[in-house]
Amino acid sequence: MASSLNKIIVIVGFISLFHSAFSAAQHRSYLRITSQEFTTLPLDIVIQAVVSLFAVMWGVLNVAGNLREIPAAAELNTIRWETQRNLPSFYMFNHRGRALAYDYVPSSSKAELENLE
Amino acid sequence: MSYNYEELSFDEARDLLRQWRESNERRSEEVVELWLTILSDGLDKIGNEKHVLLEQVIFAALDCHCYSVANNCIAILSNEFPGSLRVKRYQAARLEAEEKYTEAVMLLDKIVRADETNSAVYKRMIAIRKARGEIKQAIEDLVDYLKKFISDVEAWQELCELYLQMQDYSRAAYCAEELILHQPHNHLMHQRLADIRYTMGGIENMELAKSYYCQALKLNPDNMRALLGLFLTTNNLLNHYKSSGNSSKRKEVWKLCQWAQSQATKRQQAARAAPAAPGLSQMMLALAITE
Amino acid sequence: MSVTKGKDNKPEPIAYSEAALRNNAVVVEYCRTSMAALSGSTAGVLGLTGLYGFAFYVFAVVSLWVMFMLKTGPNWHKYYISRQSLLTNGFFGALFTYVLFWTFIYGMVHVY
Amino acid sequence: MVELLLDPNIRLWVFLPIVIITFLVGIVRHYVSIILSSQKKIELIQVQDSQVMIRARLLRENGKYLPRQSFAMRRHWFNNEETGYFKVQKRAATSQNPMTDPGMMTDMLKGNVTNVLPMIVIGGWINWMFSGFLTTKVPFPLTLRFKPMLQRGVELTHLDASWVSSASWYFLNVFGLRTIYALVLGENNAADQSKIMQEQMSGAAMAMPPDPKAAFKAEWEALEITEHKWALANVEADLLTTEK
Repeated sequence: MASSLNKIIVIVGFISLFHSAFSAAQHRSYLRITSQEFTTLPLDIVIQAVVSLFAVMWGVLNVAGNLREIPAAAELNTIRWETQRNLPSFYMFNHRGRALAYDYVPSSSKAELENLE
Repeated sequence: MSYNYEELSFDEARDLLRQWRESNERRSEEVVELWLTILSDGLDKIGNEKHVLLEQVIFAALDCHCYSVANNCIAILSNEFPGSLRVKRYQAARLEAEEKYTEAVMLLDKIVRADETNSAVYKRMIAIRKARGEIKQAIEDLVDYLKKFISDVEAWQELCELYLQMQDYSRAAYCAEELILHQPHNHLMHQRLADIRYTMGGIENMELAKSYYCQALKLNPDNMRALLGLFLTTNNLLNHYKSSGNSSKRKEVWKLCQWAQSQATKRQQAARAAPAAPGLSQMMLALAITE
Repeated sequence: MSVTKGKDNKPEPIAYSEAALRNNAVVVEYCRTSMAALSGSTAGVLGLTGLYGFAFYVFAVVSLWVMFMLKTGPNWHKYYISRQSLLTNGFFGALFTYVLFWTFIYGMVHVY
Repeated sequence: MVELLLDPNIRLWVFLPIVIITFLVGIVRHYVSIILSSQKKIELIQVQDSQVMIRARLLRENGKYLPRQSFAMRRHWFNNEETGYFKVQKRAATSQNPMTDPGMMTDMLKGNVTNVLPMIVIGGWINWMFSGFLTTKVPFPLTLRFKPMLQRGVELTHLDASWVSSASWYFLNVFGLRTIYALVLGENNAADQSKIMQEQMSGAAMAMPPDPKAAFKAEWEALEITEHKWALANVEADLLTTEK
């Protein structure tokens, strides 16, 4: 929710910045046609440009991603032994949980053992 | 921490899977369920993450022995990357799950011949040894593997577990020390080494266990297991010093013992006194974090 | 998770998580480059010339820094090692981007 | 000084196209280099060496968390005169001449193809296509020294130094847009890169120093002078004082 709001801020700010750029260009060409000397831009364009700059900057700051806490303890202390000891590279698949699989067939050697008893 | 899996949105499910993947949670059944109910329809929407996610689902499905799901995922990947060694590894894992170990090993051997630096394949071979119950062989292979990949943290940890299974505590302690070298700020590593030293017994080991429990507590004061371990260790040491008559050391240990006891009581009271409302679940979580 | 040592300014060295540090550096770099490009464009739109333009750059850098501080609130030291380096790092690297965009938009708007 | 008046058509047909072309060429170059980059074949022995180096470094840095005996045992394994790893392992010093290694040659060639060639080709093309235009003016005064840099292709002695010619505008763009590429291309890649690193079991480990013999020697020396200082000596007292 918040991220889409920030994206909207960025997009609107960009459009507004472009608009102010076009207004400024128009103003310059108008001055040139009427052969007046350029001194400063009209105040509304200046305000629009600066405000949209700040809006986009704030939006980008939030879009860029969250900062993570840098003290190592902040991350390491949330690890539990359960996940620390769980090593995906060394998974074994023939654990007892396989008996719960819906198409479980007891392996033949086991069955023979049971028959012997 | 229960989720209602049917009500998750697509993005939420994807984020959840990523979170589990990054923190090494096993949760195979949930992964398969999420995949079947939510994610499998929108595979193209996932983008860059697609292949890693498929890998996760394959291993989860094999873990639950849902071969049809695993086969589908492997088929998708092998269509995309024909002849990829990684896909071959998944096929080997499939054979392994079906307990066709000789075929699996043959396939893995082929991969190793094509790329002898493929560490994951070596690890799978060791896992097969383990699955067959040949722990001694597994240890030998793992030691061989570690000669080549000497700073592989996962392998050291696995070796530590295997030695513990064989009750070869001094070697397990060596592996645990290696883990501390790699992650000196992880309180669980210190706690683990202390556990092993405590189990080994003897005065020197007890002293070491005491130090490492203290370090674990310093890194993470919420580590309940370390607190309990410290209490037991100090008790043990107290008994010894009482008989040997080393009064200065006895005093020190006595202080530490008292401290551990008071901390433990404090925590217990805090847990009990907490109101039944939201605080309690927080406390339970805090306890669960550190076992 | 690999971990680096902090500076020994205290008796107990603080350990920082390397991955988190890298993540933060990426975020900061992203914001800084965007800030340079955006403020350069704005300076071009406003038609600033000479020293006014460079003053505007300094202004933009400082306001980005203030925004970072606003975002993290009072416990900034959880996220950055030092506030000063956040302000000064990459000052000149981003300046080049700023000048390029400033020239570009200035040319587009004011020269013709 | 009289203000020069440029034709607005230059803006549309020269000034803007140069920016867009430079930007797009940069993007294309990025993807081409991804396609061309070959997975380097790594020798097992290289992996082993780099892993040993990492372990030795970690032992130096974090050895203080181990008891003295354990530390000495590990150092002995590395540095022992007769059987120590750094003493026993003999690695031939790899030849530093890249010309002898065909793999290196192709890598260098690819680097040239993706980096230098497009710059020359596109630069030459732009020089030919858009030659002799004044495109823009930098909004700050510059000294005459900058004239040859900014006004390549326009030889006017009385022109103010802050005007920029088309060829120079292209070069300004080539250098200035680099950070923008990082912004545009890096934003998606940053997350994946770290993931790949984690998966490829310490991906940084694969980077091996070019000359293992010298690296071993340096590491041996560093390890030899490392003093063991037991970091957990005062931990009990620390715990008692801080937690009271």
